[in-house]
Amino acid sequence: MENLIALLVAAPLLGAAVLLCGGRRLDAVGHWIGTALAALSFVFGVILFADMLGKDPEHRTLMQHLFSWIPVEGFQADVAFQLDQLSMTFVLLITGVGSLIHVYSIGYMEHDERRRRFFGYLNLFLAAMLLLVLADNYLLLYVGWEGVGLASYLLIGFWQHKPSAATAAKKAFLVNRVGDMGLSIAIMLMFTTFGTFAFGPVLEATGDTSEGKLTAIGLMLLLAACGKSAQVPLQSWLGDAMEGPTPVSALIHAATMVTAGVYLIVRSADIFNAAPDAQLVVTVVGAVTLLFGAIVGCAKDDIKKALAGSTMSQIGYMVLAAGLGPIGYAFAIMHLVTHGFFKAGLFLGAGSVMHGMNDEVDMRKYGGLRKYMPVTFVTFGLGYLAIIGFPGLSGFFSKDKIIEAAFAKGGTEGWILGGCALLGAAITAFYMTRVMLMTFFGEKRWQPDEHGHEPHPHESPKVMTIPMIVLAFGSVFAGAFFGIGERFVKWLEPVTGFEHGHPPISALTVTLSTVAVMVLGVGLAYVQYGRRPVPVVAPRGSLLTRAARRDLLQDDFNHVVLVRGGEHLTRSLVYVDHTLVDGVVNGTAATMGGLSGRLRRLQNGFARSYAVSMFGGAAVLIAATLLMRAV
Amino acid sequence: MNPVNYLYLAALLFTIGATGVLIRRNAIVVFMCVELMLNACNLAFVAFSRMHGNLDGQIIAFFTMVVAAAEVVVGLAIIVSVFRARHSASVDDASLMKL
Amino acid sequence: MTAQLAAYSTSTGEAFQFWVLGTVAVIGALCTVFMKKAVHSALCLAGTMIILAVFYLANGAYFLGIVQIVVYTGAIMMLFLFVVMLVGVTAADSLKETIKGQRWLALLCGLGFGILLIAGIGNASLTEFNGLGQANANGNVEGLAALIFTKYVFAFELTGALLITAAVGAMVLTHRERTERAKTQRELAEQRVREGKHVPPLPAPGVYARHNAVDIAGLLPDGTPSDLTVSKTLRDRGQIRDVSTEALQDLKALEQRAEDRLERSNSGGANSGGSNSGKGSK
Amino acid sequence: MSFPLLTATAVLPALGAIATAAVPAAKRTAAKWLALVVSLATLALAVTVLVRFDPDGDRYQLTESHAWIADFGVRYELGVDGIAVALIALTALLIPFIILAGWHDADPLETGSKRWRPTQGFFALILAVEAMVIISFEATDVFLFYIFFEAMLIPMYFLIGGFGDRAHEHGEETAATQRSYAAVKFLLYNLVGGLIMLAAVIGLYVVAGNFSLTEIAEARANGTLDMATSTERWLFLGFFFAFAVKAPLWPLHTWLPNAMGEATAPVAVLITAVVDKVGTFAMLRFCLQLFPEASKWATPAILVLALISIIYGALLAVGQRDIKRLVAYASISHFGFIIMGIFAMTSQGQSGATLYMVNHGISTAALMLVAGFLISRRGSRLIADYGGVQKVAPVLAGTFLIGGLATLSLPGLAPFVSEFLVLVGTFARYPAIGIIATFGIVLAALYVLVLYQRTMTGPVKAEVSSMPDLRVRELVVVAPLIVLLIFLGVYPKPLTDIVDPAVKQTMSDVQKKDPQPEVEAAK
Repeated sequence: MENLIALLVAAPLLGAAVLLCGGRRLDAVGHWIGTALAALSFVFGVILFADMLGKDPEHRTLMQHLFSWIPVEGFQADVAFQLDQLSMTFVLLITGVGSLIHVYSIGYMEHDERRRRFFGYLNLFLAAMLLLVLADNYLLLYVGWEGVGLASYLLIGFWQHKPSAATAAKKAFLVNRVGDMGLSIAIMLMFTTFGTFAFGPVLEATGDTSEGKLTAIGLMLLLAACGKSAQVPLQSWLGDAMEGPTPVSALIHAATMVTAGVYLIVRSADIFNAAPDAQLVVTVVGAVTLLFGAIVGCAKDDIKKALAGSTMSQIGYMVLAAGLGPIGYAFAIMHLVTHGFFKAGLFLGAGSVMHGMNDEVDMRKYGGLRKYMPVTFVTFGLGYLAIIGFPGLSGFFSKDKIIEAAFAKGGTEGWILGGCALLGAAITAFYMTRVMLMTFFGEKRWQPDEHGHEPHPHESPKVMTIPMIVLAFGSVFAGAFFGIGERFVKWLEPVTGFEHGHPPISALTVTLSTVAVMVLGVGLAYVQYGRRPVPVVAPRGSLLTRAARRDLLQDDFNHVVLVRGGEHLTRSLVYVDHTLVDGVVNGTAATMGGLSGRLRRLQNGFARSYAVSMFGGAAVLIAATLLMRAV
Repeated sequence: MNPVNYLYLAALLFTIGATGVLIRRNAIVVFMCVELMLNACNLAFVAFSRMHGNLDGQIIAFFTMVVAAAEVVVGLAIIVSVFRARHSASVDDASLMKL
Repeated sequence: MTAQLAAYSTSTGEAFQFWVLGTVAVIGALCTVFMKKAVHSALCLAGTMIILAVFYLANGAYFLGIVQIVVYTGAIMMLFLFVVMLVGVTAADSLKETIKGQRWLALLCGLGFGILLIAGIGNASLTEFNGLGQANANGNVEGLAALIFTKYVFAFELTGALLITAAVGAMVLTHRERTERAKTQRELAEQRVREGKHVPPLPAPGVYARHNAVDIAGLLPDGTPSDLTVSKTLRDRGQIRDVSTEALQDLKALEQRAEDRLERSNSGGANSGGSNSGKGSK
Repeated sequence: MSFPLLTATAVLPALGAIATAAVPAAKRTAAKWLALVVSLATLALAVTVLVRFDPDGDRYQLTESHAWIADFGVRYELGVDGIAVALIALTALLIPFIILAGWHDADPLETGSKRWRPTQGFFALILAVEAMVIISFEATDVFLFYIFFEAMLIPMYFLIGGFGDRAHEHGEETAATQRSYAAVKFLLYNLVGGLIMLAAVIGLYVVAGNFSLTEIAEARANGTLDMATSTERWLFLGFFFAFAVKAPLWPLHTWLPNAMGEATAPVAVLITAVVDKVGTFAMLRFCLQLFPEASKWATPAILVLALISIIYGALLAVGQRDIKRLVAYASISHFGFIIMGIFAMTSQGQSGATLYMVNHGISTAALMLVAGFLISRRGSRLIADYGGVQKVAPVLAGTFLIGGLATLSLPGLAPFVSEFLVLVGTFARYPAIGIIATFGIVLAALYVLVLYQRTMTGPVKAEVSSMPDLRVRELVVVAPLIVLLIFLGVYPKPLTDIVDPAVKQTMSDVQKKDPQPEVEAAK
């Protein structure tokens, strides 16, 4: 059974290799190969899952040692896999949602001449993501970590002829690299502290070292998570990443890759458990990001960017939960899975809308689309209800638990975190209702584009709608399935551990207030966008709106401080290298030249002058000899 | 008298010869000064020969003379041919070797 | 004088000889350096060399002393004089320095060098000497010969080769091969006409003057000298003796005397009266 | 006596160089094929060396030793350890690709141009460099090493100064001036380094009485050869200076961008991937073995210089407008990593540094050769002259991207393994330096991606719109390199197995032990 784990990764990897090296011959069948291999991987995942269910919960972990990767004196890195419940959850999510999105992409990318390559990249992503969650050590995880970064880079910049896409791809990779730096420092710290970086030994040995070391490792891991999961302060790339094709946004920048940070934190649970300071920072980052993303999401008119803000915010929830320790890990992952369903569904819905609207992304130019694309409307609507936490749908179960756990953190912190989470829930309801209303309700606001083509909104083909339906199904029922009877918590407990949180207020109160703020958010949005016509040109808006439209000025900050500063730095360094470092050398050469120019005048051609120097030299030699003898 | 005085005399003559080489411009006179230096050396050799009580010093002086003769022959030939070409016997006029 | 004493000092006669002749030798050397004319320098050098020959003899180097006189002073110095003649016997060498600082540097170096040399000799422990009595026992020449043909035979052979090389070298340097046929008289004449610069033959020296030495320019009818009359070599060397002023003075004096005489005989002869009136009108 | 395999490996390309140079001028193509065949045969010999080498055997294997200049105790001594074997293999591997990539670089120019380009000479010089580099890796006699270390400069000088890019944005005259400037700069820098080293070599002879690396190192280890502390330090500095120029280490680096910028891409690869490796290799072999105490003494300063190289090279790479100069500055940054790994004095660092030498050779070759193909199509080295190449020449862009990703040490590609080992090794002993060096990986991403974005993506520029994609010959050059990059990234074990014992030996030379992990140390 262990051998299947490697096949899990190998299938999409093979797909990527075949599709990327295959050349034009495979153009006709490339998408089918890609989809088939993704599905194959899913099948392997299901088989392994079935096998795992048949085992005793405490002994479900499968290990597979493939080969010794970097064996150096005192340093041992292996290519080895570990499949436990946590990995299993991810495997199913990745391959499942991944396969659906492959299917969807067949339709979405139909008219793109580089579709084969697109599927190659998607397969590459799947392989890297599976490697990330299956690795049994941090270094191999790092390979997957950067591998998904690469796939993300390639896919965001898939439409490379657009400079904005290329820039966004570069930005995503660079910001992620900053996070990766954190991960590599964390691994180095582990190596110097524990002598290894395999999950098992490291996590077992956390008790043997100081809290300071663990806090440092935890913070570095958090930095990595921030980069990958678009958490403040490394969140700036996610909005731009929406330049990629919509299936990419759905798969990578909503359902799977961006949640890798949460996986990392949950995987390193033992480290964080032993480092409360690091945990506190994690929760703060989560809380700040969930508000940040939500606020940004309220102001965006671009449907995908609004959803991206939402993604950021939802991952903020997960990070917050993961920072809470054993009372939150399971809920973080649960929210991650449900979020994977509904957010992927929402993105696919958005893609479907764009597909029908000539790739228009501005929601102010939509309106009243429910009549034109009913399936999209229904699936998107279900995803919407799920994300705002409508009772009974999946978001309700997962988010409610997180808010509850946040309160359960205890003390002032608990109140603040819980408050933030509640506030976030209200804003979520507000901006999602805004998206819903602007897109599907109200008057139609679309206009002919500059070429005079009026969009003809139409429902997408079956190959696109079926995945949306499946995901909508998941959005509706997954939460209930997981949440009722704590099924999911029990499933994960052997890996992450679990404790029941004890919030200072009763769970019922929390649930009720969650529903209340949700209703409040929906209501406010309805007042603002449902009752009044939506202007086609965005109004100037308040200071906060304008700031939120610009990602709360974080990009401007980056631009002024990092980009401009960096440009100045490099430019001045180029100057320094040319004038100073090279100048010293050239100066030496010039001095030598000048000196020899002077010295050469001694060569005046008069034999007698030469004779004088000879004679003087002889005198000096005699003097030297005499001196030497005297001494 | 100590025969070392011969050496002092040789040193003096040598120095005078050398200075002459440096300050005279007429190639022939320069040459004569060189001869003077050679002779001073010979004197020293002869004196050394006496001091050491063997004839090796004299042999060297003898060889010096032979070499000096050869040198004079060639040197004067050079002076003559330079004079023919440049109509001057001044060593300063032959200064083409400067940069 | 015992052998012991001979090891440290010499006879009074030799000392006297040394101090007298030594002084002369130094003066001769200085004169060699500072005499303006090369001939004088050569003569002074010859004098110094002869004194050195005497010193060689005094030091027991009989063979060398004679060789010094015969070969050096006799042959080499004559060669020098010969070249001096060839190059220009009267060409006085200006002692004015043309290279900046050369003289001072030279004197400084010379002085320093001399002091160092003498200090070196003074430093060396040369108080003991053996004398050549034993070495010269079989005769100086025989002793030298024995050394030259045994110990130094290789060097001796090499000097032979060197001498031959030098002789050949001197010939090569001074000998000039004619590479083209010499021009005939006729060709030269034609060339002169073609160039049209100086058609008639050049005047001979002293033609219009009272001198007939080759280095004295002939005077033109108006009394000025003509360089054309002197050979090119002398012209290039600047060795033309100019007698025009004294010639003109002589002429004037002659005319004066003639005048005086004509005055007297003015009444006597009409023959010279014409010339007188011609002169008088001048 | 057994077959002198090491001599053969070095002599074969030397003979090949002579034979290539002797091919008549008219038979240009024959000369190229001859050079290629010779380089492949050398590769076969190098592979034989690799196979015959036993990682668990003696330190120096396949040794040869003959008296040479008896009066000075100079011997013709060859021998290889794991590090040398790896680098010989790298050299022999890259040369065929360099030759193939430069197949048309030395063809005579179109009629009307006055420049003379001796095709035979170009390939003969490349083979000559190969021979000298290989023997430098093999020499265990300091004097023998020194001779070839210096002699290498001569063919390199002519390769840089004599053969530039086909087309040049500033015209042929300017190009020739810049090229000769670059060549002279290269020569002067390295000569100065070499002369200082010569002084140190003589000094070593005076102190030790012979030139044999093995004997001196053994005597040093036994304590039979005592050096005064100051003597050892001066000698160390003399050696190190020469190697630091060659490597090149900040602030002695400025010859490299000029040389790599002006030379053709294959020659640039030859410089940075092959010749410069002799410098870092020699640090490992000579500096550490001969002067262990001084090496330890100088470590902090060298680490700081290496750190500056890493960051500074990367920042300057970001600021470049010329593709080849960008790669050159990137190489400076990478050499900083290599030197840092060597002087971190940990097994991981030194293993990493050795792997880095190999991997950097392959990755830079991939990136630079593709860049060369790109430049030869457009006739400009300026980044701004390109744009949208991805659209017209996807394979070229793809290979370029892979080369770039290798340069930024993407996990899964070979350079990652080495870079991470170097970082871990440095971090274990000097955490602060390790952390600052980690910034280098962010900067590496920046310069690579900026380069890729500006040249390959965006709207297609008119000048590149008819650019052909990679030809078969070019693909034959690039594809194996990429395969190797991936293979060594996924399965570097064959390489580490060879390198590791040698590193262990070096570590014992300097009498340093790896720092113990905190947890184990506590137990």
